[in-house]
Amino acid sequence: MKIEVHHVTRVEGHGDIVVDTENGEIKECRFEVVEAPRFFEAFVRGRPYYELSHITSRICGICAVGHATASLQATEKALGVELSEQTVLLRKLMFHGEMIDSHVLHTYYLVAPDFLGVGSVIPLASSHPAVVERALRIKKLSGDVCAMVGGRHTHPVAMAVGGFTHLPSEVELRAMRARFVDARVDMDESIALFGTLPWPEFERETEYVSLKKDDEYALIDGTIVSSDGFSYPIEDYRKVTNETCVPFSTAKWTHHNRDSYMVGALARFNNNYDQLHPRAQEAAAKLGMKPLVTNTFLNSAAQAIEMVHCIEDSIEIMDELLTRGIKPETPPEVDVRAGEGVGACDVPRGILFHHYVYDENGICTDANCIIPTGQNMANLNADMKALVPQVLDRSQDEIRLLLEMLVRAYDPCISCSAHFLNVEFV
Amino acid sequence: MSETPSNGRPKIAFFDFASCEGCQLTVVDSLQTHLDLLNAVEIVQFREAMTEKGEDYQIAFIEGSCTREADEARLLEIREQADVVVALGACAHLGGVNALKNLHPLEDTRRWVYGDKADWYGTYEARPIGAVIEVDLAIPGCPIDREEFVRVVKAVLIGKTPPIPDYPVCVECKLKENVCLFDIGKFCLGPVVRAGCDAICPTYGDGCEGCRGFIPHPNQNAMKDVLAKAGLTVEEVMSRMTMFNTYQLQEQLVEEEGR
Amino acid sequence: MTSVYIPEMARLVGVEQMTATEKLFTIELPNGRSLGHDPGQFVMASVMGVGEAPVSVSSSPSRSNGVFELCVRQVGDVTNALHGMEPGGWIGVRGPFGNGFPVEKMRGKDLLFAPGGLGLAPLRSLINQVLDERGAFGRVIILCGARRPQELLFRDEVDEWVARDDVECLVTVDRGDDTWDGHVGVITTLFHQISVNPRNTVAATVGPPIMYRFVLMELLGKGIPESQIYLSLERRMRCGVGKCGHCQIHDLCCCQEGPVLTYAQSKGVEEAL
Amino acid sequence: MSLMVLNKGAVGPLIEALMADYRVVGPQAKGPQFAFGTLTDPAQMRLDYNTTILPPKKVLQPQQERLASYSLGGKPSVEQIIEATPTVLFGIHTCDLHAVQLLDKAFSEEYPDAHYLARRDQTILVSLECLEPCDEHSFCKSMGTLTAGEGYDLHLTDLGLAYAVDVATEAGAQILSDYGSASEAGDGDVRRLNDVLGAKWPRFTYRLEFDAAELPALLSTAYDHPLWQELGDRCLACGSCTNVCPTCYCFNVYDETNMALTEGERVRRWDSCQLDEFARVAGGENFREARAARQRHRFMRKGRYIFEKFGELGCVGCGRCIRACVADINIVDGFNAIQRSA
Ligand SMILES: Cc1cc2nc3c(=O)[nH]c(=O)nc-3n(C[C@H](O)[C@H](O)[C@H](O)COP(=O)(O)OP(=O)(O)OC[C@H]3O[C@@H](n4cnc5c(N)ncnc54)[C@H](O)[C@@H]3O)c2cc1C
Ligand code: SF4
Ligand code: SF4
Ligand code: SF4
Repeated sequence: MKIEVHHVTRVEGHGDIVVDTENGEIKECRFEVVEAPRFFEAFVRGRPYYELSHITSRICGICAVGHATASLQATEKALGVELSEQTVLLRKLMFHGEMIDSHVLHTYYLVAPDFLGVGSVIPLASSHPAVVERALRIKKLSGDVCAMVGGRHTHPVAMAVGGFTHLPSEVELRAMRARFVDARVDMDESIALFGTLPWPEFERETEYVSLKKDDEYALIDGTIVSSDGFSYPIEDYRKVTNETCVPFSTAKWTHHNRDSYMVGALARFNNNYDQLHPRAQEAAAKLGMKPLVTNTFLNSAAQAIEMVHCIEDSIEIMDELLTRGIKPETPPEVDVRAGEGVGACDVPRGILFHHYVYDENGICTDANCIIPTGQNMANLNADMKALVPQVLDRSQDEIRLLLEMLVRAYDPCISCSAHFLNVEFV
Repeated sequence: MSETPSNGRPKIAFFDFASCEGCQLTVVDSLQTHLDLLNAVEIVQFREAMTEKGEDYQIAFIEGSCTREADEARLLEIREQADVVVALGACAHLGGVNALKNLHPLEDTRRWVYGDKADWYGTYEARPIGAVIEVDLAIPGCPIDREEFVRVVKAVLIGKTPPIPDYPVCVECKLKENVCLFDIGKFCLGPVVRAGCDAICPTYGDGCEGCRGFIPHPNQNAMKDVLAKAGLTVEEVMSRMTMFNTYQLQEQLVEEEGR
Repeated sequence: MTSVYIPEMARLVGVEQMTATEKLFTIELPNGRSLGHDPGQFVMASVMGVGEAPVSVSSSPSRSNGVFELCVRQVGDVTNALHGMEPGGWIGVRGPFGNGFPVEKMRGKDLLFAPGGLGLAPLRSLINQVLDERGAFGRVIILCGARRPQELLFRDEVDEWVARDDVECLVTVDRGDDTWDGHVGVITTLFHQISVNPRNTVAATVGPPIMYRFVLMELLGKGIPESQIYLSLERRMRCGVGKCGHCQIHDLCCCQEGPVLTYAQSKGVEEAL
Repeated sequence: MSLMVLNKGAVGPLIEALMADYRVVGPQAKGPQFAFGTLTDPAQMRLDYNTTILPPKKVLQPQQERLASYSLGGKPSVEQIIEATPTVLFGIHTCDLHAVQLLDKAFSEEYPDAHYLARRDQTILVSLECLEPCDEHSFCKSMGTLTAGEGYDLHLTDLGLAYAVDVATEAGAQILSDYGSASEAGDGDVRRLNDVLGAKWPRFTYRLEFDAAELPALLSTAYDHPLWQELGDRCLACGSCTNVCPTCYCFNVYDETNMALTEGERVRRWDSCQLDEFARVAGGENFREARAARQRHRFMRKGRYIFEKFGELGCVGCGRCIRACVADINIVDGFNAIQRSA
C-alpha cells in the first residue's frame, strides 16, 4: 500500500505525507516539508536593529505577533532595553489576541471540518451557520484586539523596540473589555462543541517541552522546561533543540532527551496546567482532560482550553490597564551598542526562539530563529510511525484522512519552519 | 480584464509560493465582515483553508515569490488555466522581504542557513511572479489590505479596473489627519509609496516601510535627501528603500547601467 | 436644492457599431424632452456602478426628434460599460455643459471645418446644424481626416457632404487600402487644395492633440485670425461644472470656458496644445 | 450687529449647552499637534491651538462624502444624498475664515454645489482673533487675513479674562442668547478690545517682501521661471500641500457597489493637482506630467488663477502647506524668489 498526500491541505505551508507499507511492514512513513526555504537568518544580517521584528514577523502570517515579540525580546536583551510595565501588559494582551486568533482558526476552520465530514469551513456556513458565525465572531474579536493595540494582527505595526508607537485609548479598552466579557458565551459553546467531537484514540507518550513561569501561564519569556524533568535558561536553547538537517525536508529537525519531543498547546497544558485560569481548568474538566494527556489529537482540545484562558487573562490585563490608566509613553531612546540576546515565546504552536548578534552600530551580524513546527517535526514522524501499524486494517482513505488529521493536530506552521539555521555563534 | 461568466459566479483559486501566507489569511479574515463574498464567487481551490481542489478556475490569486526552478512550471500551469492572474501581496507583487536575500551572494545565503547540507535545497534569487508569468493585476501590501481586497473583487465582478491607487501613502495619511512622522523626529517612505493601506503604519506611529511598492515616477533622489535630512545614514536610507523593494531597485540599477 | 451631480436616467434607444472601437448611441430623455444643447457642448454620461465620463453631443440640435446621439470610443471603464449596453438600457445623463461653438457669430461667414478622427463627433453636430440652415452661411468647407478608411466615422453622412454642391468636402486617410480610392495623406495635405477669404472665414477644428499643432499652422498660414479659429479641448473631468479642478488648463477651466475655445484663448498656454 | 462679552468661564457651559442641539466642532489636541473634531466634552477644546493639521474645510467638504446612492438592475434609481447636520464650527482662525469665504464662492458660482451649500447653511461660524503668530510658517499679515470684518456669525477676541464677542448675524445672536450667558460690552470692554487689537499688529511680521496685491500680475510673467524646475526636482508629488490647504477644493468621483452588485454609491474624495494621475486622460496622455509644471500650477492657482476667477487670492497665508512639506518647499520663499528676479 502506498499513500502519498501531496501538499496537505488546511495547514499553513506545504508539506507532504508519504507512507509505504508491504505485508504490514512499514517501509516508508514520513512527513516532508516541501515549502520553499526563505533564508531569513541569512538576509537579516546587515539590517539595523529596529527593522528586525518587522522583517521577522514576515516569517509567518499566523504567528506574526509571536515572531515580533520574540524578536523584540532578543533585540532588547542584546541592547539592554528595559520595558515599562504598561508595555509588558500591552504585549501580553496582543499576544493573547494572536493566541486566540490562531487557535480559533485552527480548531474551527481547519480541524472542525474533519469531524463534520466536509472539506472546509465554507459549506459549514450554510449547514452549521451558528458554528461558523461564532467562529467568525471570535476571530474578529481576536483580530480587533490586535488591531487596537498594534494596528493589525498579521505583521503588527506599533510593536517597537522598547515599547509601542501607538497606544489604545481607555475608551477603546473599555469597549474591548466588554466584548471579551461577552465572548465568554462563545467560549462556553466552543467547549461544549469540542466536548462532542469524537477525537481519534491514539496514545503515545513523549517528552513535552514548553516555557514555564512560577506566577503565570508562561507564554512570553520564562525558563525552558521538559516533562522529562529538565530545565534550562532560554539562552541555552540549543541544549534542547539540537537541530539537524534531513534530506526530505526544508525544515530542520530537533531532538532532546529522547528521539523527539513535542511543543505546543498540549505540551503547555501538560507542563503548566496549574497556572491556567480557573475557568480554563473548568473547561478542561468538561473535556475530561487533566495532565498527563498523551493523545496528540487532543492538542486541538488543549487549544480550545487555552482560548478560554486567554480570554480570561485578557480581561484581567485590560482591567489592570484601565485601573492604572494609559500613560502616554513612547519607546525609549535606544543606546546603540554591540550585544547578543535570545528571545523566547510560547507561540500558538509551541516554543519559539530568536537569537541575534548586533555590532556596535546596532547592525545585525548573526541571527538564528528556531520555530515550533520544526521542533515538532521529528515527533510527528514518530507519531505517524506509531499510528500506522495500529490502523493498517482500515481502508486507505480512512488511513489517509487519519494521517492528515494527525498532521493537522500539530497545527503545523510550515512556512515558519522552512528557515532554520545551524550555525554556531562565535 | 476578462469577462466573468454571466451565468454563474466566477471560479477563483488561491495559490502560494515562498511567503508567510498572511495574505491568504487576510482573505479568510475578510469573511468576518464580508461573508457575502462566498455568494459572489466560487472558491474552487484554497489549500490553506480547504481540501477540495478544482482546476477549472478563471481567476487565480497567487501569493508568494518565485524562489526556485520548480516554482516556474507551476506558475506557467496556473497562467495557462487562469483568465486573470492576480499577484496577491508584496511577495508576489514585488518580491517583498524574500528578495532581501538577493542582496547577499546566493551561495553564502544557502550555506549560512543549511551549512554543508546546502546542496539539498534548490533555490535562486527571489523574484515577483511577474518576472515569470504575465500578471494582470497586483493587490499590493504586506499583508494585503482586507478592504482593498474586497474592493478589487467587486471591481472585477462589475468589470471595471480595480481601484489600486497610483498616489502615495501621504494622501491617505493626510486625509486621516495624522501627525506627520517627520514632525516628531521619525521618518517615513510615505511620499513615494503607493497608497491603499489607509496609511496604517503612520497611523500607528511607524513610518511607511514601502510594502506596497513605489508610486509611478517616484522622486527617489528627493526622498533620499529628505531621509538624510531626518538623520538617517546612507546605509539606513538604503535599508529603508530595500526592505520590500530590493528586486525593483536592483532591476532599476540594471536598467540604468544598460542606458 | 437638487444636486447638480445627480444624473437623470435616460433610455438608450439605439446602438450602432460605427468602427471597431466606436459606437453611436441614441438616447431618449424622459418624456421626450429635448436636451437643448448647442453644438460642441458635452454631457456627463454615467453607467451607474462604473462611473461617469464627459462625451460631446454628436447630433445636431436642429435634428433632435426627442433624442440625441453620442459617439463613443471604447477606451476605459465607462466607455467599456457603455459599449456593453444594448437598446433598452439606461444611461445616466447630466448636462449639457460647457461652451459650444458660437453659431451666431458664424452666420454670414464662410466656414471651414477640419475634423480629425473622433473629432468629427462634436463637429458633426455643428456641421449638420449649419447644413440645416444652409442659406444663413457663406461657403462651407469640410476637410475631414481619419487614420484609415475603416476608422472614418459617419461615412454615409460624409459621402452626402461630398456629393452636395453647396458643400466643399474633402476627405483623406493617413494610410489607404484596397477599398480606398480617395485622397491619401495626413489632414494637412488637404489644405493646399482650397483657398479662402481669411477675414470672412471662421474655422472649427477638433481632433487629437497632435493634429491641432499642424492644422493650426495651416489655418494661421491661410491668414485666418486667431479669434476666428475654434477648437475643442478634451481633459479629464469629474464634475463637468467647474468644481473638481481636473480640467483646468492654466487659467482656463475647460468644462466652463471650454471645451470650445478660440485659438486666441488657448495659444501660448503650454498645457493646452 | 453688537458687541458682547463672554467670560472665559462661560465658554465651557456655552459649548456644553450647544452640544445638546448641535454638532460642535472645535480645535483639539492630536499628539503634539491639533485637529478640528467633534467635541464630546467641552474640555477637549483648545482655543490656544497653533494651527490644525487639516483646515476646517473638512467640516464643509469632508475628505470623502457620498453624493448619491443608486440601485442597479433594470432602470437604476438614483437618490441624491445631502448630509448636513446643524453644526457650530468653533474657534477658527481668521485665515481659515477667509478661506471658507472663498470656498463659498467656488461652490455657489454658476452651478451651485448642493452638498456643500446644505452643510454651509447649517453651519454657524465662530471665529477667533489671532493675537500672536500661531506658527513660524504663517504669513497671514502678508495676505491680509490677519483679521476679518465679516463672514462669521460670532467672532471672539481674547481680552484676558473674557472674550469680546462680535455678533455679526441673527444666527450668532441667537445661539449666544439661547445657549450662553454673555453680556453687553461696556465702554471699558470696547477700549480694551481696541487696545488688544492695536497691540497685536507689531507682533506679526510681513513675510512676503512685496504687496500681495501684486501677485497676480507678478505671476502672469513667471510662467517660464526657473523656480518651477527647481521645485520640481525637490517635490515628492505627495499631495500634502494641497490636502492641507484651506482653499483647495479639487475632488475625484468614484462609484462603489455592494458585493451583490445590486446597489451602490457615488462618492467624492479630495484630490490633488500634485498627483501624477490628476491630469492623465484616456490613452495615457498626461497634460501636466512634470512635477515642475504641477508645482507651477499650484503656485499659479494660489496667486493668480483663483484671483482672476473670484477676485480674491487663493492663498490665505495659513502656512499649512509649508509645514506639511517634507521636502521643505515654501510658498513664501517661492513668491519672494519670483519677485526678486522680476
Ligand atoms: C469635453 C469632452 C468631450 C468628449 N467627447 C467625447 C466623445 O464625443 N466621444 C468619446 O468617445 N470620448 C469623448 N471624450 C473622452 C472621454 O470622456 C474619455 O474617453 C472617457 O472619459 C474615458 O472614460 P472611461 O471611464 O471609459 O475610461 P477610464 O477607465 O476612466 O479612463 C481611462 C483613462 O482615461 C483617463 N480619463 C479619465 N477621464 C477622462 C476624460 N474625461 N477624458 C480623457 N481621458 C480621461 C483616465 O485617467 C485613464 O487614464 C470627451 C472628453 C471631454 C473632456
Ligand atoms: S507620516 Fe509619512 S505618509 Fe504620513 S504625511 Fe508624513 S511622510 Fe506622508
Ligand atoms: S504604510 Fe507603507 S509599509 Fe505600511 S502598509 Fe502602507 S505601504 Fe505598507
Ligand atoms: S497655499 Fe499654503 S499657506 Fe496658502 S492657504 Fe494654502 S496651505 Fe495655507
